[in-house]
Amino acid sequence: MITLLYFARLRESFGLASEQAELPADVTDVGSLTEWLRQRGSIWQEELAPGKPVRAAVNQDMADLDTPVRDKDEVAFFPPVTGG
Amino acid sequence: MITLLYFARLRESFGLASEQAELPADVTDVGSLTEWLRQRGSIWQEELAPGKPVRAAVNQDMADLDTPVRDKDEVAFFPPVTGG
Amino acid sequence: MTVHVQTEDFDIGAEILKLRQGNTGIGAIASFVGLVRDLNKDTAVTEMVLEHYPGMTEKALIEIVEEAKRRWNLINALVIHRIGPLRPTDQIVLVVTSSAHRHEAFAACEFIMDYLKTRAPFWKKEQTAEGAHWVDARESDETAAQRWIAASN
Amino acid sequence: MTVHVQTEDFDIGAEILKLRQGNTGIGAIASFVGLVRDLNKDTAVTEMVLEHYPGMTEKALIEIVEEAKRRWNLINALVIHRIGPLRPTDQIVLVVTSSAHRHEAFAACEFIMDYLKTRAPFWKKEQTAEGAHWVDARESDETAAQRWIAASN
Repeated sequence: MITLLYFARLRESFGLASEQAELPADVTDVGSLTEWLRQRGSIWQEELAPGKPVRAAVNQDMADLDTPVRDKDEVAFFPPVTGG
Repeated sequence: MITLLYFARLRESFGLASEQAELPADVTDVGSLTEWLRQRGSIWQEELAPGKPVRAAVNQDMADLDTPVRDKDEVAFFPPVTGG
Repeated sequence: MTVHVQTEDFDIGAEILKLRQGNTGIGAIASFVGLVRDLNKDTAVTEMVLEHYPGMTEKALIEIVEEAKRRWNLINALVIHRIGPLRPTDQIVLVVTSSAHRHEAFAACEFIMDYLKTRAPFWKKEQTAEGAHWVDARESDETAAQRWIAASN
Repeated sequence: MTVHVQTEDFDIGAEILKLRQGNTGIGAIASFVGLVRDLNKDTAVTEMVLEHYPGMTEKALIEIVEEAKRRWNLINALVIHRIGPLRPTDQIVLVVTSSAHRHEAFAACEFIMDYLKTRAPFWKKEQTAEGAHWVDARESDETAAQRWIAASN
Protein backbone atom coordinates (compact mmCIF):
# COMPACT_ATOMS: atom_id res chain seq x y z
CA MET A 1 0.00 0.00 0.00
CA ILE A 2 1.27 3.45 -0.87
CA THR A 3 -0.15 6.93 -0.30
CA LEU A 4 -0.75 8.99 -3.43
CA LEU A 5 -1.17 12.77 -3.24
CA TYR A 6 -2.23 15.18 -5.98
CA PHE A 7 -1.83 18.96 -5.87
CA ALA A 8 -3.06 22.06 -7.67
CA ARG A 9 -4.30 21.45 -11.25
CA LEU A 10 -3.85 17.65 -10.91
CA ARG A 11 -5.93 17.54 -7.74
CA GLU A 12 -8.70 19.41 -9.53
CA SER A 13 -8.50 17.39 -12.77
CA PHE A 14 -8.58 14.04 -10.99
CA GLY A 15 -11.08 15.24 -8.39
CA LEU A 16 -8.79 13.58 -5.88
CA ALA A 17 -6.47 14.96 -3.21
CA SER A 18 -5.15 11.67 -1.82
CA GLU A 19 -5.66 7.92 -1.97
CA GLN A 20 -4.24 4.68 -0.62
CA ALA A 21 -3.31 2.32 -3.44
CA GLU A 22 -2.23 -1.32 -3.68
CA LEU A 23 0.34 -1.50 -6.47
CA PRO A 24 0.89 -4.39 -8.89
CA ALA A 25 4.29 -6.07 -8.60
CA ASP A 26 5.63 -4.49 -11.80
CA VAL A 27 5.26 -0.94 -10.40
CA THR A 28 8.70 -0.31 -8.89
CA ASP A 29 9.52 3.31 -9.64
CA VAL A 30 7.94 6.69 -10.47
CA GLY A 31 8.02 5.88 -14.20
CA SER A 32 6.10 2.61 -13.92
CA LEU A 33 3.74 4.16 -11.34
CA THR A 34 2.94 6.98 -13.80
CA GLU A 35 2.34 4.41 -16.56
CA TRP A 36 -0.04 2.47 -14.26
CA LEU A 37 -1.99 5.65 -13.36
CA ARG A 38 -2.37 6.56 -17.05
CA GLN A 39 -4.41 3.37 -17.55
CA ARG A 40 -7.16 4.77 -15.32
CA GLY A 41 -8.74 6.80 -18.12
CA SER A 42 -8.54 9.71 -20.48
CA ILE A 43 -8.05 12.52 -17.92
CA TRP A 44 -5.19 10.52 -16.35
CA GLN A 45 -3.69 9.88 -19.77
CA GLU A 46 -3.92 13.53 -20.63
CA GLU A 47 -2.55 15.01 -17.40
CA LEU A 48 0.24 12.44 -17.06
CA ALA A 49 1.12 12.28 -20.78
CA PRO A 50 4.84 11.96 -21.54
CA GLY A 51 6.29 15.45 -22.02
CA LYS A 52 3.67 17.11 -19.80
CA PRO A 53 5.32 19.29 -17.16
CA VAL A 54 4.39 17.10 -14.18
CA ARG A 55 6.67 16.76 -11.14
CA ALA A 56 6.74 13.93 -8.62
CA ALA A 57 8.02 13.64 -5.07
CA VAL A 58 8.69 10.43 -3.15
CA ASN A 59 8.55 10.75 0.63
CA GLN A 60 8.61 14.54 0.23
CA ASP A 61 11.80 14.65 -1.85
CA MET A 62 11.75 15.72 -5.49
CA ALA A 63 11.91 12.56 -7.63
CA ASP A 64 12.46 11.58 -11.26
CA LEU A 65 11.18 8.67 -13.32
CA ASP A 66 13.90 6.32 -11.98
CA THR A 67 13.21 7.03 -8.31
CA PRO A 68 12.17 3.73 -6.63
CA VAL A 69 8.68 3.41 -5.16
CA ARG A 70 8.26 0.95 -2.30
CA ASP A 71 5.51 -0.19 0.02
CA LYS A 72 4.41 2.54 2.54
CA ASP A 73 5.94 5.33 0.45
CA GLU A 74 4.20 8.70 0.04
CA VAL A 75 4.22 9.68 -3.63
CA ALA A 76 2.95 13.07 -4.81
CA PHE A 77 2.23 14.36 -8.30
CA PHE A 78 1.97 18.07 -9.06
CA PRO A 79 2.63 20.77 -11.69
CA PRO A 80 5.87 22.77 -11.65
CA VAL A 81 5.84 24.98 -8.54
CA THR A 82 4.81 28.65 -8.67
CA GLY A 83 5.31 30.03 -5.16
CA GLY A 84 7.23 33.08 -4.02
CA MET B 1 38.70 83.48 -4.40
CA ILE B 2 37.81 79.79 -3.98
CA THR B 3 36.45 77.83 -1.06
CA LEU B 4 38.60 74.93 0.14
CA LEU B 5 37.15 72.15 2.30
CA TYR B 6 38.97 69.35 4.11
CA PHE B 7 37.33 66.24 5.53
CA ALA B 8 38.10 63.36 7.89
CA ARG B 9 41.83 62.66 8.36
CA LEU B 10 42.84 65.68 6.25
CA ARG B 11 40.68 68.03 8.31
CA GLU B 12 42.38 66.74 11.47
CA SER B 13 45.92 66.79 10.05
CA PHE B 14 45.62 70.33 8.71
CA GLY B 15 43.61 71.51 11.72
CA LEU B 16 41.36 73.15 9.16
CA ALA B 17 37.80 72.39 7.97
CA SER B 18 37.42 75.19 5.41
CA GLU B 19 39.13 78.33 4.10
CA GLN B 20 38.73 81.01 1.46
CA ALA B 21 41.86 81.25 -0.69
CA GLU B 22 43.11 83.64 -3.36
CA LEU B 23 44.87 81.51 -5.95
CA PRO B 24 47.93 82.49 -7.99
CA ALA B 25 47.33 82.70 -11.75
CA ASP B 26 49.16 79.44 -12.49
CA VAL B 27 46.72 77.38 -10.40
CA THR B 28 44.15 76.29 -12.98
CA ASP B 29 43.21 72.71 -12.09
CA VAL B 30 43.14 70.21 -9.21
CA GLY B 31 46.70 69.12 -10.00
CA SER B 32 48.25 72.59 -9.79
CA LEU B 33 46.06 73.43 -6.76
CA THR B 34 47.41 70.35 -4.97
CA GLU B 35 50.97 71.33 -5.88
CA TRP B 36 50.36 74.83 -4.50
CA LEU B 37 48.95 73.47 -1.22
CA ARG B 38 51.98 71.18 -0.80
CA GLN B 39 54.20 74.25 -0.52
CA ARG B 40 52.52 75.21 2.75
CA GLY B 41 54.65 72.89 4.85
CA SER B 42 55.59 69.36 5.83
CA ILE B 43 52.14 68.12 6.92
CA TRP B 44 50.66 69.34 3.60
CA GLN B 45 53.50 67.74 1.69
CA GLU B 46 52.95 64.49 3.53
CA GLU B 47 49.15 64.29 3.30
CA LEU B 48 49.01 65.44 -0.33
CA ALA B 49 52.10 63.54 -1.52
CA PRO B 50 51.81 62.02 -5.01
CA GLY B 51 50.52 58.46 -4.71
CA LYS B 52 48.71 59.15 -1.41
CA PRO B 53 45.08 57.99 -1.62
CA VAL B 54 43.54 61.49 -1.57
CA ARG B 55 40.35 62.34 -3.46
CA ALA B 56 39.16 65.74 -4.62
CA ALA B 57 35.76 67.15 -5.55
CA VAL B 58 35.09 70.36 -7.47
CA ASN B 59 31.69 71.91 -6.85
CA GLN B 60 30.58 68.66 -5.17
CA ASP B 61 31.46 66.40 -8.10
CA MET B 62 34.27 63.86 -7.90
CA ALA B 63 37.29 65.34 -9.70
CA ASP B 64 40.69 64.24 -10.95
CA LEU B 65 43.98 66.10 -11.40
CA ASP B 66 42.90 67.58 -14.76
CA THR B 67 39.57 68.97 -13.49
CA PRO B 68 39.64 72.80 -13.96
CA VAL B 69 39.46 75.06 -10.90
CA ARG B 70 38.00 78.53 -11.42
CA ASP B 71 37.17 81.56 -9.31
CA LYS B 72 34.26 80.94 -6.86
CA ASP B 73 34.61 77.15 -7.09
CA GLU B 74 34.22 74.91 -4.03
CA VAL B 75 37.08 72.41 -3.92
CA ALA B 76 37.21 69.64 -1.34
CA PHE B 77 40.02 67.24 -0.43
CA PHE B 78 39.38 64.03 1.49
CA PRO B 79 40.49 60.39 1.91
CA PRO B 80 38.75 57.58 0.00
CA VAL B 81 35.23 57.27 1.35
CA THR B 82 34.25 54.65 3.95
CA GLY B 83 30.50 54.99 4.49
CA GLY B 84 27.82 52.33 4.30
CA MET C 1 17.47 29.52 11.04
CA THR C 2 13.70 29.75 10.86
CA VAL C 3 11.14 28.66 8.27
CA HIS C 4 7.42 29.41 8.57
CA VAL C 5 4.51 28.51 6.30
CA GLN C 6 1.46 30.42 7.52
CA THR C 7 -1.81 32.08 6.53
CA GLU C 8 -1.11 35.15 8.73
CA ASP C 9 0.63 38.27 7.48
CA PHE C 10 4.14 39.17 8.72
CA ASP C 11 5.90 42.33 9.94
CA ILE C 12 9.33 42.72 8.33
CA GLY C 13 10.52 45.21 10.95
CA ALA C 14 9.64 42.92 13.84
CA GLU C 15 11.14 39.88 12.10
CA ILE C 16 14.46 41.65 11.44
CA LEU C 17 14.62 42.81 15.07
CA LYS C 18 14.09 39.22 16.26
CA LEU C 19 16.75 37.93 13.89
CA ARG C 20 19.31 40.51 15.08
CA GLN C 21 18.73 39.95 18.77
CA GLY C 22 21.83 39.11 20.77
CA ASN C 23 24.22 39.05 17.83
CA THR C 24 26.69 41.95 17.71
CA GLY C 25 28.68 40.51 14.81
CA ILE C 26 26.02 41.20 12.16
CA GLY C 27 27.16 43.87 9.71
CA ALA C 28 24.68 43.22 6.91
CA ILE C 29 21.02 42.27 6.64
CA ALA C 30 19.52 41.65 3.21
CA SER C 31 15.82 41.07 2.86
CA PHE C 32 13.20 40.46 0.24
CA VAL C 33 9.41 40.82 0.28
CA GLY C 34 7.28 39.41 -2.53
CA LEU C 35 3.86 41.02 -3.04
CA VAL C 36 0.73 40.15 -5.02
CA ARG C 37 0.64 42.45 -8.04
CA ASP C 38 -2.69 43.51 -9.50
CA LEU C 39 -1.52 42.78 -13.03
CA ASN C 40 -0.29 39.45 -14.29
CA LYS C 41 0.03 39.10 -18.04
CA ASP C 42 -2.44 41.92 -18.65
CA THR C 43 -5.44 40.50 -16.77
CA ALA C 44 -6.44 42.13 -13.49
CA VAL C 45 -6.12 39.68 -10.59
CA THR C 46 -8.81 40.13 -7.96
CA GLU C 47 -7.64 37.32 -5.67
CA MET C 48 -5.21 34.45 -5.59
CA VAL C 49 -5.03 31.27 -3.56
CA LEU C 50 -1.73 29.72 -2.57
CA GLU C 51 -1.80 25.95 -2.17
CA HIS C 52 1.10 23.97 -0.69
CA TYR C 53 2.20 20.44 0.19
CA PRO C 54 2.17 20.34 4.02
CA GLY C 55 5.31 18.69 5.33
CA MET C 56 7.25 18.74 2.08
CA THR C 57 7.07 22.53 1.80
CA GLU C 58 8.71 23.10 5.18
CA LYS C 59 11.28 20.40 4.42
CA ALA C 60 12.12 21.95 1.04
CA LEU C 61 12.49 25.43 2.55
CA ILE C 62 14.80 24.12 5.30
CA GLU C 63 16.95 22.36 2.69
CA ILE C 64 17.19 25.55 0.62
CA VAL C 65 18.29 27.59 3.64
CA GLU C 66 20.78 24.87 4.65
CA GLU C 67 22.24 24.96 1.15
CA ALA C 68 22.58 28.75 1.40
CA LYS C 69 24.42 28.34 4.73
CA ARG C 70 26.82 25.86 3.10
CA ARG C 71 27.56 28.34 0.31
CA TRP C 72 27.92 31.58 2.28
CA ASN C 73 28.97 32.65 5.78
CA LEU C 74 25.54 33.46 7.12
CA ILE C 75 24.85 34.34 10.71
CA ASN C 76 21.11 33.75 10.42
CA ALA C 77 18.33 33.30 7.87
CA LEU C 78 14.55 33.46 7.90
CA VAL C 79 11.88 32.44 5.39
CA ILE C 80 8.16 33.15 5.86
CA HIS C 81 5.80 32.07 3.08
CA ARG C 82 2.07 32.63 3.25
CA ILE C 83 -0.63 30.25 2.02
CA GLY C 84 -4.38 30.55 1.44
CA PRO C 85 -6.28 33.44 -0.15
CA LEU C 86 -4.33 36.62 -0.91
CA ARG C 87 -5.26 39.88 -2.60
CA PRO C 88 -3.33 42.46 -4.64
CA THR C 89 -0.68 44.29 -2.54
CA ASP C 90 -0.71 41.48 0.08
CA GLN C 91 2.68 40.20 1.19
CA ILE C 92 3.43 36.64 -0.01
CA VAL C 93 6.97 35.84 1.05
CA LEU C 94 9.74 37.23 3.25
CA VAL C 95 13.39 36.18 3.13
CA VAL C 96 15.94 37.73 5.50
CA THR C 97 19.64 36.86 5.67
CA SER C 98 22.26 38.25 8.04
CA SER C 99 26.01 38.11 7.70
CA ALA C 100 29.18 39.97 8.67
CA HIS C 101 29.48 41.37 5.12
CA ARG C 102 26.98 42.56 2.57
CA HIS C 103 27.87 40.45 -0.45
CA GLU C 104 27.15 37.19 1.37
CA ALA C 105 23.83 38.46 2.74
CA PHE C 106 22.72 39.68 -0.72
CA ALA C 107 23.81 36.55 -2.58
CA ALA C 108 22.21 34.18 -0.05
CA CYS C 109 18.93 36.14 -0.03
CA GLU C 110 18.63 36.06 -3.82
CA PHE C 111 19.70 32.40 -3.94
CA ILE C 112 17.00 31.43 -1.42
CA MET C 113 14.34 33.26 -3.48
CA ASP C 114 15.50 31.68 -6.77
CA TYR C 115 15.50 28.19 -5.26
CA LEU C 116 12.19 28.73 -3.45
CA LYS C 117 10.60 29.75 -6.79
CA THR C 118 11.60 26.47 -8.47
CA ARG C 119 11.93 23.92 -5.66
CA ALA C 120 9.41 24.67 -2.88
CA PRO C 121 5.97 23.08 -3.46
CA PHE C 122 3.62 26.06 -3.66
CA TRP C 123 1.06 26.66 -6.40
CA LYS C 124 -0.79 29.86 -7.23
CA LYS C 125 -4.33 29.99 -8.54
CA GLU C 126 -5.42 33.42 -9.76
CA GLN C 127 -8.94 34.74 -9.88
CA THR C 128 -9.56 37.29 -12.64
CA ALA C 129 -12.66 38.80 -14.26
CA GLU C 130 -12.43 36.00 -16.86
CA GLY C 131 -12.34 33.21 -14.27
CA ALA C 132 -9.81 31.27 -12.22
CA HIS C 133 -6.62 29.70 -13.57
CA TRP C 134 -3.49 28.03 -12.23
CA VAL C 135 -0.40 30.16 -12.79
CA ASP C 136 2.13 28.59 -15.16
CA ALA C 137 5.73 28.14 -14.06
CA ARG C 138 8.08 30.59 -15.75
CA GLU C 139 11.09 29.68 -17.82
CA SER C 140 12.87 32.76 -16.38
CA ASP C 141 12.58 31.34 -12.84
CA GLU C 142 14.25 28.11 -13.92
CA THR C 143 17.01 30.10 -15.64
CA ALA C 144 17.52 32.16 -12.49
CA ALA C 145 17.89 29.01 -10.38
CA GLN C 146 20.22 27.34 -12.88
CA ARG C 147 22.81 30.09 -12.69
CA TRP C 148 23.54 29.12 -9.05
CA ILE C 149 24.43 25.64 -10.23
CA ALA C 150 26.97 26.98 -12.73
CA ALA C 151 28.43 29.55 -10.31
CA SER C 152 29.88 28.69 -6.93
CA ASN C 153 28.28 31.85 -5.52
CA MET D 1 12.91 58.38 -4.99
CA THR D 2 14.08 59.51 -1.56
CA VAL D 3 17.51 60.13 -0.05
CA HIS D 4 18.05 61.07 3.60
CA VAL D 5 21.23 61.85 5.52
CA GLN D 6 20.32 62.03 9.20
CA THR D 7 21.51 61.47 12.76
CA GLU D 8 18.22 59.79 13.80
CA ASP D 9 17.64 56.05 13.61
CA PHE D 10 15.20 54.59 11.06
CA ASP D 11 12.43 51.97 11.09
CA ILE D 12 12.70 49.61 8.11
CA GLY D 13 9.10 48.38 8.46
CA ALA D 14 7.68 51.91 8.42
CA GLU D 15 9.93 52.96 5.52
CA ILE D 16 8.87 49.99 3.38
CA LEU D 17 5.19 50.69 4.11
CA LYS D 18 5.63 54.32 2.99
CA LEU D 19 7.45 53.25 -0.16
CA ARG D 20 4.69 50.78 -1.08
CA GLN D 21 1.80 53.16 -0.51
CA GLY D 22 -0.53 53.61 -3.45
CA ASN D 23 1.39 51.38 -5.85
CA THR D 24 -0.32 48.07 -6.68
CA GLY D 25 2.22 47.12 -9.38
CA ILE D 26 5.05 46.33 -6.94
CA GLY D 27 5.87 42.63 -6.93
CA ALA D 28 9.30 42.77 -5.30
CA ILE D 29 10.96 44.78 -2.54
CA ALA D 30 14.64 44.24 -1.83
CA SER D 31 16.25 45.93 1.13
CA PHE D 32 19.55 46.18 2.90
CA VAL D 33 20.47 47.34 6.39
CA GLY D 34 24.09 47.96 7.37
CA LEU D 35 24.94 47.72 11.08
CA VAL D 36 27.91 48.68 13.24
CA ARG D 37 29.71 45.45 14.12
CA ASP D 38 31.57 45.17 17.40
CA LEU D 39 34.58 43.66 15.69
CA ASN D 40 36.57 45.32 12.94
CA LYS D 41 39.92 43.74 12.17
CA ASP D 42 40.10 42.13 15.61
CA THR D 43 39.88 45.25 17.76
CA ALA D 44 36.69 45.88 19.71
CA VAL D 45 34.97 49.05 18.55
CA THR D 46 33.27 50.94 21.36
CA GLU D 47 31.96 53.81 19.22
CA MET D 48 32.28 55.21 15.75
CA VAL D 49 31.63 58.65 14.31
CA LEU D 50 30.38 59.11 10.77
CA GLU D 51 31.46 62.34 9.10
CA HIS D 52 30.05 63.50 5.75
CA TYR D 53 30.28 66.34 3.23
CA PRO D 54 26.96 68.21 3.53
CA GLY D 55 25.50 68.94 0.14
CA MET D 56 27.79 66.68 -1.85
CA THR D 57 26.68 63.59 0.07
CA GLU D 58 23.00 64.08 -0.80
CA LYS D 59 23.94 64.91 -4.41
CA ALA D 60 26.10 61.79 -4.73
CA LEU D 61 23.35 59.57 -3.28
CA ILE D 62 20.76 61.01 -5.67
CA GLU D 63 23.09 60.40 -8.62
CA ILE D 64 23.66 56.80 -7.54
CA VAL D 65 19.90 56.16 -7.28
CA GLU D 66 19.31 57.88 -10.65
CA GLU D 67 21.94 55.62 -12.20
CA ALA D 68 20.19 52.57 -10.70
CA LYS D 69 16.89 53.76 -12.21
CA ARG D 70 18.56 54.07 -15.64
CA ARG D 71 19.87 50.51 -15.39
CA TRP D 72 16.81 48.70 -14.02
CA ASN D 73 13.03 49.10 -14.11
CA LEU D 74 12.56 50.35 -10.59
CA ILE D 75 9.24 51.59 -9.24
CA ASN D 76 10.81 53.33 -6.27
CA ALA D 77 14.04 53.54 -4.26
CA LEU D 78 15.04 54.85 -0.85
CA VAL D 79 18.41 55.50 0.78
CA ILE D 80 18.81 56.55 4.43
CA HIS D 81 22.34 57.02 5.76
CA ARG D 82 23.07 58.04 9.32
CA ILE D 83 25.83 60.40 10.46
CA GLY D 84 27.29 61.30 13.84
CA PRO D 85 28.17 58.96 16.71
CA LEU D 86 27.08 55.32 16.42
CA ARG D 87 27.61 52.27 18.61
CA PRO D 88 27.89 48.54 17.92
CA THR D 89 24.57 47.05 16.66
CA ASP D 90 23.33 50.53 15.61
CA GLN D 91 21.87 50.81 12.13
CA ILE D 92 24.05 52.81 9.69
CA VAL D 93 22.38 52.60 6.31
CA LEU D 94 19.11 51.47 4.72
CA VAL D 95 18.56 50.88 1.01
CA VAL D 96 15.14 49.79 -0.29
CA THR D 97 14.24 49.18 -3.94
CA SER D 98 10.88 48.19 -5.39
CA SER D 99 10.14 46.72 -8.78
CA ALA D 100 7.66 44.50 -10.59
CA HIS D 101 10.17 41.61 -10.55
CA ARG D 102 12.70 40.41 -8.03
CA HIS D 103 15.89 40.35 -10.07
CA GLU D 104 15.73 44.08 -10.79
CA ALA D 105 15.00 44.95 -7.16
CA PHE D 106 17.90 42.78 -5.92
CA ALA D 107 20.41 44.02 -8.52
CA ALA D 108 19.55 47.69 -7.99
CA CYS D 109 19.74 47.36 -4.18
CA GLU D 110 23.19 45.76 -4.31
CA PHE D 111 24.37 48.24 -6.96
CA ILE D 112 23.30 51.21 -4.80
CA MET D 113 25.19 49.78 -1.81
CA ASP D 114 28.33 49.08 -3.85
CA TYR D 115 28.34 52.58 -5.35
CA LEU D 116 27.51 54.24 -2.03
CA LYS D 117 30.50 52.46 -0.46
CA THR D 118 32.93 53.91 -3.02
CA ARG D 119 31.31 57.17 -4.24
CA ALA D 120 29.31 58.79 -1.42
CA PRO D 121 31.41 61.09 0.80
CA PHE D 122 31.16 59.52 4.25
CA TRP D 123 34.09 58.71 6.52
CA LYS D 124 34.14 56.47 9.58
CA LYS D 125 36.29 57.07 12.63
CA GLU D 126 36.38 54.18 15.06
CA GLN D 127 37.02 54.41 18.77
CA THR D 128 38.66 51.32 20.28
CA ALA D 129 40.40 50.51 23.55
CA GLU D 130 43.68 51.46 21.81
CA GLY D 131 42.41 54.87 20.67
CA ALA D 132 40.62 56.42 17.71
CA HIS D 133 41.48 55.84 14.05
CA TRP D 134 40.02 56.61 10.63
CA VAL D 135 38.82 53.49 8.86
CA ASP D 136 40.76 52.69 5.69
CA ALA D 137 38.92 52.20 2.43
CA ARG D 138 38.79 48.56 1.36
CA GLU D 139 40.10 47.19 -1.91
CA SER D 140 37.16 44.73 -1.89
CA ASP D 141 34.65 47.62 -1.99
CA GLU D 142 36.35 49.07 -5.07
CA THR D 143 36.31 45.63 -6.72
CA ALA D 144 32.61 45.25 -5.92
CA ALA D 145 31.83 48.62 -7.53
CA GLN D 146 34.00 47.90 -10.58
CA ARG D 147 32.02 44.80 -11.55
CA TRP D 148 28.98 47.00 -12.32
CA ILE D 149 31.06 48.89 -14.87
CA ALA D 150 32.01 45.69 -16.67
CA ALA D 151 28.49 44.22 -16.53
CA SER D 152 25.42 45.94 -17.91
CA ASN D 153 23.44 44.68 -14.92
